[in-house]
Amino acid sequence: MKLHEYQAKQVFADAGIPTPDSQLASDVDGVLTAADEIGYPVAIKAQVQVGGRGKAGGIKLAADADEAREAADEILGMDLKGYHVEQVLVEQAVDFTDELYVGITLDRGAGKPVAMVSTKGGVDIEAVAEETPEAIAQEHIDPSFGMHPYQARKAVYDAGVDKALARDVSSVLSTLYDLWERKDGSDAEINPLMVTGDGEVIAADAVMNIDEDALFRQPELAEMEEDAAGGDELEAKASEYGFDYVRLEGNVGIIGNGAGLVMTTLDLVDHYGGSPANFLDVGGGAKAARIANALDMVFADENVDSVVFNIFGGITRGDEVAKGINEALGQFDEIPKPVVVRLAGTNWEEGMEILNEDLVTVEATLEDAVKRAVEYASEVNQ
Amino acid sequence: MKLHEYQAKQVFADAGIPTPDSQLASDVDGVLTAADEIGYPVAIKAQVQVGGRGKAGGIKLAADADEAREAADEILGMDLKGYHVEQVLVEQAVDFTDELYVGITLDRGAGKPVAMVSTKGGVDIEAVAEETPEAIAQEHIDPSFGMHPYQARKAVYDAGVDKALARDVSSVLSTLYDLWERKDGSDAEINPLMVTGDGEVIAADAVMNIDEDALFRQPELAEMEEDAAGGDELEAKASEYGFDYVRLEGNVGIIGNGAGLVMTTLDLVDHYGGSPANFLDVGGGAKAARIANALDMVFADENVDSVVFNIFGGITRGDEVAKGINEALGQFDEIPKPVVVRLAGTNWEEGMEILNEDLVTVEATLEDAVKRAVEYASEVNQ
Amino acid sequence: MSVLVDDDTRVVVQGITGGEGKFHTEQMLAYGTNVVAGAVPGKGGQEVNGVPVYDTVAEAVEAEDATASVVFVPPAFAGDAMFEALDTDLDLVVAITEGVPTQDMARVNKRLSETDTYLLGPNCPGLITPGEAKLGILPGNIFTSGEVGLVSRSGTLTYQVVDNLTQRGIGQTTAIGIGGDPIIGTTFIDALELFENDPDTKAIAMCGEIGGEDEEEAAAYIDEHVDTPVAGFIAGRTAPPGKRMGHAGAIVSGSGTGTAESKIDALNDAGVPVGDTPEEVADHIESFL
Amino acid sequence: MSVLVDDDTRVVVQGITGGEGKFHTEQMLAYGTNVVAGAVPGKGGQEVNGVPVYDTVAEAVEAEDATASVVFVPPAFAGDAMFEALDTDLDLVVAITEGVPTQDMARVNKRLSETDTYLLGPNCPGLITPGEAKLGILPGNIFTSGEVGLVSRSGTLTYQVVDNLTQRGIGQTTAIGIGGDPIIGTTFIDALELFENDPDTKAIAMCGEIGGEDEEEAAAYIDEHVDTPVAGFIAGRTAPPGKRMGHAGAIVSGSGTGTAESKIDALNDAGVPVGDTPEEVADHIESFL
Repeated sequence: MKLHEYQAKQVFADAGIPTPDSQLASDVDGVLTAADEIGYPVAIKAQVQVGGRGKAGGIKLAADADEAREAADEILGMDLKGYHVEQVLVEQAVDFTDELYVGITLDRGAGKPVAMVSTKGGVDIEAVAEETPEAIAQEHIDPSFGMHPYQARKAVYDAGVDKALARDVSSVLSTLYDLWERKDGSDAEINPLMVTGDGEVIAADAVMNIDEDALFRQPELAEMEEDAAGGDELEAKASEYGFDYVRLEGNVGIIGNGAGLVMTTLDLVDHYGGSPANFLDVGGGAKAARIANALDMVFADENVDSVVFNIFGGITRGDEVAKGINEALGQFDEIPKPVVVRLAGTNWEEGMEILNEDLVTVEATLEDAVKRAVEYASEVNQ
Repeated sequence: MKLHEYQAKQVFADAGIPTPDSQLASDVDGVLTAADEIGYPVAIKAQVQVGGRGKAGGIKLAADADEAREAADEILGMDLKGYHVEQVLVEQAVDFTDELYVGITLDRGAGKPVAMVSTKGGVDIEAVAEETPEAIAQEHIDPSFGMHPYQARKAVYDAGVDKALARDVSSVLSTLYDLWERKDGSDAEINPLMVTGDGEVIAADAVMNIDEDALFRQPELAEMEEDAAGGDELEAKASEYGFDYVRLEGNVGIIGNGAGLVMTTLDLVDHYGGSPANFLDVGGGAKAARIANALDMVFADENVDSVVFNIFGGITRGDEVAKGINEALGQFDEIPKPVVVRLAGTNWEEGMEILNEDLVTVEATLEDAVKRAVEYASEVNQ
Repeated sequence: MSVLVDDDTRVVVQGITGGEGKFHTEQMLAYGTNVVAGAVPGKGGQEVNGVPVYDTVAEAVEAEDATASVVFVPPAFAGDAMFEALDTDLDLVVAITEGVPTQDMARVNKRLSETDTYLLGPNCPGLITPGEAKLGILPGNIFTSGEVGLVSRSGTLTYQVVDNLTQRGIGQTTAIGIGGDPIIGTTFIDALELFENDPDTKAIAMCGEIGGEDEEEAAAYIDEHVDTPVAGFIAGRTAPPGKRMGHAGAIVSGSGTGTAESKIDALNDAGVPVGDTPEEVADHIESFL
Repeated sequence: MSVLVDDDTRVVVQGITGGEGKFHTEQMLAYGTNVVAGAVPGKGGQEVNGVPVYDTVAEAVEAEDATASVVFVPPAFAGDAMFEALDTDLDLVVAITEGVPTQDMARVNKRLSETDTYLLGPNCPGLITPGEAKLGILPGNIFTSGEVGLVSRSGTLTYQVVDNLTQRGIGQTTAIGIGGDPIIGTTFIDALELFENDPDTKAIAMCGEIGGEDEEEAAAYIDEHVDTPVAGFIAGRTAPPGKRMGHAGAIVSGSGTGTAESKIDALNDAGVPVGDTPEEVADHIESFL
């Protein structure tokens, strides 16, 4: 779960990391009032969960009320890479001499967190990582001890941060690690950490991703979740149902159990010349009602022209799957989109007996099921 | 540094460990008011830093105001193993069916903390440890991880605590470890942890020793220190001067640098037939003023008949020691007690030149210095 | 022969009194697994399907000489359960639980590095030595004893590949689901090493997926240390970068590594053919035998 | 020969710009110790007594090939300094600082167990190989090169015993102060093992004190593993139980172990004579040579 910039900044500020004065606003009047209180110049920043907001026109500077009104008019309500902008952060514009990067993330390969510092902040840090990895100082953290103070200092000195700033930057880094740990972060980043003419540091942006599996013990962050979710209607619905769901560009709807198998089904759709419309994992042990919900969801996607339903039962039982399919399709006079079903594993024979074959096409193997669904979808598009 | 019972109980209660209602009182009226508010019966408990208060008459039960007055009269102002009782804790008397023991301490041999649970609480737990060690379940804690929840449960089950109580007792143990860690405890104990007829647990006593080396980061506890210190006037003075000082029963005063060497000097006094009056370590690198303070302190002890001053200079310099001795003894018309000096190590020759040999007896070796001091002391006592 | 488990394996089930724990204990017993104890705090002295329950894993291990544990404990408590298991001297811990917080696993992983125990998972289906023992939730009936070692990050994908093998009459020595989370205990490399040292394993099927660099590292390991022929499969070729697809591990970071392409290239470079479909994996395996 | 340090030892001083760090660096240099670097955050680029200072220990180790560090850092920061030293690949870390919180040391001790580094102290005088190198605060002039290995929990007591030896013309291979705190790195046993394996050490003097059970454990170790003759001394015979005497370690718990008596008995049982006075220790050592 990714926090909005304004949420992450609040979390950082509460922990003592310097952040610019800012206020959230959802209409032009709100923007003007906020800007008046903060004092011009201000930055007006779209609060949506996409990268590259600035380039896409989601961040504008305003030197006075006229400019602020114009910027607010443009940004509020705009469509930013598919996301509707409903809120902006109005923020004191900071004069800076340098832009640093500080971040904490998990190094999967090492199985432990890593703290990162660079003097090349303010730009695309992934590009820096790829082109000049030596420009990012890394320090791995033993999660049983947490980050030692010397490690924060070491990362800062190794990155070549100006010595006059070393104490402040390592203090920000220590706080960031502390937050990452206490708040179950998956990533916590400040890019840029601006250096002002007075030699102060200030977090001009704030990124905080939270481990969704840990939200149960982060009630304050879980409350932010609703706000943080956003964008796609179907993805929101999936989250409500508790499905792992990702919307894609194609027209073959895909439902299955288990992430690896569903991904494989996507890959086979592609392999046989089709294009997947979504990833939908019903998870382990799904009962009939859940299966029906999954079908409803995929039908609700206008792009979908055919559906492949691929279940290999382990703890999921074929008879429950068949019941769910019958239930979902039984409600229609005419089946809206052709459904291809492949059932294997636990209770697949019982499932085949129950399944109403007037409503679906049955195939015995994964390969054949995918081929058939691709065929149906291409027929629709001819 | 050992907290008083009332201080430790406050710390425990603040962390959520159930403790009986109680109030501190320093006069009879205070005791009666407190007992009225708490409700009879109450326990009236002397707040002094000695073990075995109960047996020594420092704890009394009172069923009504008359008994409370009588108990308060007796306990307040009494001399308890050399300590003057100035305060009592008036506490709700708890009806109990069982007495447990829970504690956290450092296992030096293992170099890590150990959590302990026993169903044989309420008595001298050291005796239990010696006679039936298997009656105390022990669980060592890796300090990098802290105590895992399963370890608290395991200690409780291993000790054979009634299953109906297991959850509450392991919760108390977890909290106790958390306190031990957060507050830099050296020991944290509840003995007894009483079990009431309703199956509740409640901390009827509370012991918390704090690592003095960590007081710098425990400002709240450091504030309690003044209250917690107590008893011997000379020991209080030594603490003020920053000496490691222990008062003993004999008549040969001992001053030296370094704990091991001072202990050795004590041992030699004993070996050559004398009896040490104290342990006083001036520490490393003591300057003249500090040396003079040490001599003043030992002279202030009425039991002292002679003094042996044994310095082996490493970072401590012989010339500074000699200056300090001259300074301390120069103020007297007549030296109150004979002082034997042995100087070795860094700058001992410079020291010998400075030292006023009219004021002291000089010996070249540790053995000779101790023998001479013992001789002087025995002469006084003839 | 087999790796990690066989009919001598003595299993303690952590969380045996819960719904899933109970159900799968039944299934494991039905498969013939030697389930000798359960461990649930406060439930010591009870029985589940005739299996005695203890309050702590240590008690269960001591009383019943257990050598392996299977963890069916809710995510909030699963990390603690793994620590408890790792602090006894079990040979193997299998963590089925899905949704364990990553930071809990980072700490467990540190502890694991201090022991000689194998930890499978979390978020894995377990492992099976067909005809001998099943630890976890895999459907026993699709497996058959034979000469192929199988290791996979995904549960149902494992079943798919095994099914493709079994349909051709190709059996398995042991099939291991290592789990798809960002931090797991036993890795591809550990499993490859075990299979390489098992004289009965004549071929290895390895099913990876996008995210992380475990497959790339496994490829390098195979190149240097594995003589047994290996066939691979990588799920997620069509996944768009930056999207999370079910498995927490299956995030493509967008940079050079972790993509299906980089994994397939690495495996090919190590001489490992990678099937475009599960059926093709079975083709490769068949050609090895 | 010698143990732990010699004239090849390359020393980095942590806290070299502080009062004590500066003074003792001067003393160590004067003794001939190869002090090659200092490490103080924010002071990188400066020099102290001609020794270059770096911001981090890692930098100092890399730039100057340091093999050992000496820690002169205030107690509040000493734990962190030890972690920093232990995370490089130094052979030896000597922590002089007195008053390090015990829980900091418990954590350092855990980290230490994961490395191959020797950590002396904290709250120790350091160690010296006479004529070659001195790391710490010992007064170099009382030591002389020879055949006795000395290990002690106490600083000034070490000097006393060494003085008794030197006065008789008996020199030392290496003298090691392990420190008197409740948790220390290198123990008697570690030091005994080093001396036992040093062909030039013909006799060992071991100075213990009351509190803890290190001397009892050392006695058991001597009995099984040490052929070099050992003479012992135990300070604190007359200390009353329960009183803390300077060294945090010197608390007698009142139960069976940790007393002077139990330590002396254990040593005697292992064939180690224990002197009643430092002079007697010298007598025993003389008789061994």
